[in-house]
Amino acid sequence: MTVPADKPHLSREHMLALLKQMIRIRRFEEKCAELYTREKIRGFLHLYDGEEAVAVGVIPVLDQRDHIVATYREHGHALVRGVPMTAVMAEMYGKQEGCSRGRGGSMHLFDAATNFHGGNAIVGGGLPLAVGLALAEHMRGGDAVTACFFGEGAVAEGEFHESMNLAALWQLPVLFVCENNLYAMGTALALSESETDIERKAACYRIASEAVDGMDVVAIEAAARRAVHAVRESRKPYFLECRTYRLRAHSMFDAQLYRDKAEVEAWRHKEPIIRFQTWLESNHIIHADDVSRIQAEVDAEITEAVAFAEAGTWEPVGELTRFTYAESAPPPAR
Amino acid sequence: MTVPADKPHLSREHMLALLKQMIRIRRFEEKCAELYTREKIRGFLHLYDGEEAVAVGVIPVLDQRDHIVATYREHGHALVRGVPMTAVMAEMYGKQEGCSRGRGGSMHLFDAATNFHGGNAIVGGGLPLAVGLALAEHMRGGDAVTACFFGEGAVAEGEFHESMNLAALWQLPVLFVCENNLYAMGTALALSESETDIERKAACYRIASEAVDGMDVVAIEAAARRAVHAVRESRKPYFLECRTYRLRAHSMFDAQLYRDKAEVEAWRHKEPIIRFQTWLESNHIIHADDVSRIQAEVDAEITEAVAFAEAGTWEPVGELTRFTYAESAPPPAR
Amino acid sequence: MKQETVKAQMIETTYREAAKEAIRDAIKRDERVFLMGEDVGRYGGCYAVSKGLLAEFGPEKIRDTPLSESGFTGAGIGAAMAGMRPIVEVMTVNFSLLALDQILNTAATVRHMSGNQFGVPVVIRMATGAGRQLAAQHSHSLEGWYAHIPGIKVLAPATLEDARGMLWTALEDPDPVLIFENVMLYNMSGTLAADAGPVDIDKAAVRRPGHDISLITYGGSLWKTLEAATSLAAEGIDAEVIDLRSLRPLDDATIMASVAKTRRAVIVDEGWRSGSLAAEIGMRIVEQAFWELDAPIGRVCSEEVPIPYPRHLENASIPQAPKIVAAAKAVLGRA
Amino acid sequence: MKQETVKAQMIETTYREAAKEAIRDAIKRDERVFLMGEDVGRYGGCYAVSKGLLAEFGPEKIRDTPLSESGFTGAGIGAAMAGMRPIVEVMTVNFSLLALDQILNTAATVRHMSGNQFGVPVVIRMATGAGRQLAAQHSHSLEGWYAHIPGIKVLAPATLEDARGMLWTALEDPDPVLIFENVMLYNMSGTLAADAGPVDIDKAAVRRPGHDISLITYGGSLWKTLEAATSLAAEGIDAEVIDLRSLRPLDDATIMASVAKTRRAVIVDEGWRSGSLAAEIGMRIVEQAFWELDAPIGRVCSEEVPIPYPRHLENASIPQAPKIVAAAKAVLGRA
Ligand SMILES: Cc1ncc(C[n+]2csc(CCOP(=O)(O)OP(=O)(O)O)c2C)c(N)n1
Ligand SMILES: Cc1ncc(C[n+]2csc(CCOP(=O)(O)OP(=O)(O)O)c2C)c(N)n1
Ligand SMILES: [Mg+2]
Ligand SMILES: [Mg+2]
Repeated sequence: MTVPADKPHLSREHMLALLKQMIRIRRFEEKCAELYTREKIRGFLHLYDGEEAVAVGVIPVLDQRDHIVATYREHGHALVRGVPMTAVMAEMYGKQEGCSRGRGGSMHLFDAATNFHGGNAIVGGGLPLAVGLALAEHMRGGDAVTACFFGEGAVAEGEFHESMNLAALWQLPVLFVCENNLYAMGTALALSESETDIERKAACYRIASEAVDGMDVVAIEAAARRAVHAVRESRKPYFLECRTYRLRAHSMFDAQLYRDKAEVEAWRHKEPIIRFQTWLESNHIIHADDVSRIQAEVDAEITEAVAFAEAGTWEPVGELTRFTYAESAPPPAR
Repeated sequence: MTVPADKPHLSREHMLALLKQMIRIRRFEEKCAELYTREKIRGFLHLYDGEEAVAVGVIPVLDQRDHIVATYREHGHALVRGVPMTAVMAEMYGKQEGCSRGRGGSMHLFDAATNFHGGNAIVGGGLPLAVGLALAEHMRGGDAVTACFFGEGAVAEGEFHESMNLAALWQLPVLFVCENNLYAMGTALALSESETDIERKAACYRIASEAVDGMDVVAIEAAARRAVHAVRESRKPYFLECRTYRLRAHSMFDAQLYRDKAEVEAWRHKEPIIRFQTWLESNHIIHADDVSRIQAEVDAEITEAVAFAEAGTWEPVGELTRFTYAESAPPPAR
Repeated sequence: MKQETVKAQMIETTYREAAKEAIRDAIKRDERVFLMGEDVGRYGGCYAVSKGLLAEFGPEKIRDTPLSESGFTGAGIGAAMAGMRPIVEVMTVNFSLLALDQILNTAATVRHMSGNQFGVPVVIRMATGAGRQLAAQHSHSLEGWYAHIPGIKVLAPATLEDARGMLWTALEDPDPVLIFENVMLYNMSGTLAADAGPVDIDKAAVRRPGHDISLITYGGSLWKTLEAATSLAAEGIDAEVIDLRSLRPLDDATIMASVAKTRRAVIVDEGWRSGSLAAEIGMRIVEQAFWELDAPIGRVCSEEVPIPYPRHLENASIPQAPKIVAAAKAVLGRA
Repeated sequence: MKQETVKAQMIETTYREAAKEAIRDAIKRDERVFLMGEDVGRYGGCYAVSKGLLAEFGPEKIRDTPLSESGFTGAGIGAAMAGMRPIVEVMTVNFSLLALDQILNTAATVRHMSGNQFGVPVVIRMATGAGRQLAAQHSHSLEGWYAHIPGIKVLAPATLEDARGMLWTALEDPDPVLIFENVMLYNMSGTLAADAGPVDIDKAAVRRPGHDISLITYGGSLWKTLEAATSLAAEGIDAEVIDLRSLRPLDDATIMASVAKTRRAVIVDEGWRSGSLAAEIGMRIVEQAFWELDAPIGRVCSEEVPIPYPRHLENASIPQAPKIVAAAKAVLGRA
């Protein structure tokens, strides 16, 4: 565990909060996996197991006014950002009490209240959008940051290149957060990029960057502080590579033929929750009952979320096409 | 003028040939500009004035079996490659004796006999195609090289990024030739790229590269020899940046509001034909009458090409839809 | 009242100038509005629509972009989502294919899939159509294709009034609006009220009333269709000409009212025939007014071929007045 | 003759397996054939179509690509131009928008604009359709949209025979062929002749003969339409069901022969209604068989909305047997 000396927030409370958020995501998703087998949740479900430290390390560093753009593997991001777990779970069920009215499901969590701009299921599709959110900020002279999360697989898409160039060229306040979990579905990084050192991509566009151990929530938080600070002050983009690993299947339909069990096992030893918890315990910062208390709180929250989702209602079929367009017609001419 | 010591082909004949090819392109295009004002040639016409040394330096280094992919600014490439000037001029007229049956015009010169794969009017559109031609070569175990020409403006397109990565990842024999003339229509390089040193893009994909004075035909030829040799031997891509300048308007519809006359004038002093010719004369390699002989030959060839195009015929309207699909139906099932 | 007798002062202008005036007006009216696209600034716009605007508004409001259609269109969508009112110019519809993922998968879906939390009030302008001998990669008419996409609106200004007036209304729309400007119209000149301004975008217009047949069209083909109507008139056939103006949504009411009157229709559309917008309109007429038809519906579309370079073949590829006349007469049984 | 009495040996299989067998067979038959696309190799194909093929043929013939739809589709086009016979797999039609420039501006134009000097014998396979609750960015049915493009051919195998047989014929075609596999069909099981092989790709098939009405469809909707036909039969309505098989070119002759017989038609298509392939087919019927129609043509398409996630709304978005029944009865005046 890296603990930089200059950490202002490294209080016990703060560390408990980090731990709790990671556990919250993990257990929420474990419940989702279970609900998936029970067919309460359908469609694609992409779990964040092993990668929780990234969202937990980065997102709380952002301000309320900042924007977030995420991918289809975004439950963790939404939860940490403060989208209520009830609304997220109802969304996973497809109920109209969900954070996207039930229409988006797992891959399309949206929440205007927290500037959570989705949930994008097109790999790389969120990158130009993030550039645009930052462009708006730039033009209005605001100082909000737009954080854009994406996998290393997205780096091969043309949109990555165009977005990095635009953000750097126009000096836009985008924080690019690459969640490098070494695989894009079944495609290992070495089969996807001729240059496998992802952080180097930033230099190609003259974007400042840092790579960080994506399994170390404290290191990520420290790096995120530097990154967000740099973007907020310089009004320029910044690239943060978080080196992590996906411990589970890509989605619920994945036999994982493309990697060895041993590789997964080796990574499981580095996984961020146990690692952080063990470190906290061995440094006597927390105690066993802190963890059980957290788990109990989280479990209660999950139970409530499931109950909320179960009690939720289906959007009437008659509303199917509502909001394909805005309901308020444009004002008449002149 | 750079004249590397180790140049095997630096005979008088060879130098005369280089000079002649450049003059051939220049005068051919001057005639085209004239024919454009006379409305013999229509549509878009993009002249290569100032950039001739690139095609002339690179293309003769290629072998007959090699492939070429070009852009809409490709008259020079086609002529140097050996597409008959008659067929190119007839194409500019839209006559069916043209190298693309008259259907392509200036932007779509094609010639199967010389592996000239067009003339592509979508900026960046030829790059993936070149990767595919090289992939075919790779899979068949042949040793042909695919040379892909494109402007520095194309570097901003996602296709550039995807193509560079694929070629490097799969180790395909593509010679990427970037004709960096500093402008994409009216957009100066600094308004288009956050990293304006184009050659550096190659390193981002682990592609070997070189930048060369694009106004110096001898230097280009030497660089092209190194490049083609590298691709042929290593079966890997190579990136050659030719730093040149477009002395005329982007196309025939361009008021050139985006640059100073003085800038253009300054570059005119570096233009490749006079520069090479002056050097050859001051080193007593050629004489004034060599140049006049070349000009006479070229003029005769142009006169013949114009006559050929004038005498050419219009494709009958009845054939309009011919070859939208191949005429031989696919064989029946089994 | 006095005002009724005062004729609006008219000015001589062109479609290009009208489009420019619309942009200028919008930027002045609303500080959230800006123009972005390839060569809109220093170059002056590939069809010179934005010439002079950089000097007037500066490089932030008239933003030149690199050649990155997906990137900057997506950026326009994002900026709109964040409350700006970007006018994204994609040089021509041919290049918009590179941006289609952003348009279809993001702009068109966000409002619905976010449960109405986010909207995308972007306007995307592009040139469309053939006629300048630009050959197979520069001559597409894909506006009808775009009209297939729920979540966006599609406009096709054919007149000076609409070139001047549709933009502001589109910018006021909370959803993405695509505006297609036919390349052959930019040089069209005529008179326009000096105080011309925003126009509605939800009604088709009857550009020539008539009784014998409805000729339904839009954009660049409107003028060819009006020419055809004049020829038909010389032969005693009184054609009604409808300018759709909005391709999505379509103004079914105006179409059906016309067909109910004339009982015959020909649709003229520069898209390739199979899967053309003309097919959609024909099908709607069949669905909504079948029993009022006295004859099969005709259509005049582009030939199904990548548009070739030579003038005579390009002309033969796309709708022309004589073909429209012939189609109308065929429907009237007078071929 | 003896052979006529020998029944072909039948095997139990699935659409997925049939599609895989087609790929395996093609790679074995012709050394120019290879498969490329995202996750076709190590992962086994996002819909498991190519599972096992990497082990059998190695990574050159079963080529995993990075997430670069435009790049690798363009590379497939280039390789085809150079004489190879690539099968490019784009995971789903939703992502193919990123490759559309290469498909429309290059693959579809090269033969014509080069004056027949170069051709692009590429085959591009993609999954299409809704039904798996994958929401607004993963549920498009854009095959009808692709059918608008001259220069390419578009196939939609709906049966095991066609999943097995269309690929080789497509690979033999000198022009680009797109094959759309409906996601809901992969698990469909049934029997197939053990020696099943290539099939023609230029004829529509009458999957159920009938006299009262023609139900015209393709792909995933075929099975819903057959189900509807069964329901209609129970009510004494004898529907003919046509499986288009090829969406471009369309087999007009089979369609018109059917309509000439039944005098009524409903077209079923999973594309969004406005600008759907159904509109094109309806328009062709009007153009070619207007006088044989006894009633307006009906269509059952997808609702004009980005497909939502919840089962009940997704179901309501796309064609279903009861809607087809209702549309047929409406056309027959028995609603
Ligand atoms: C444009 C596009 N192509 C393909 C897919 C299918 N797909 C979904 S996720 C994925 C892998 C993405 O990998 P990465 O970007 O590394 O993110 P991760 O899933 O590892 O978090 C693929 C290929 C898609 N959704 N969008
Ligand atoms: C995808 C696409 N976008 C825009 C255009 C319009 N356009 C044609 S050439 C050009 C500039 C290209 O510049 P560059 O690549 O530097 O080549 P150059 O013309 O300088 O040789 C532009 C914007 C196009 N043809 N294709
Ligand atoms: Mg990944
Ligand atoms: Mg240039």
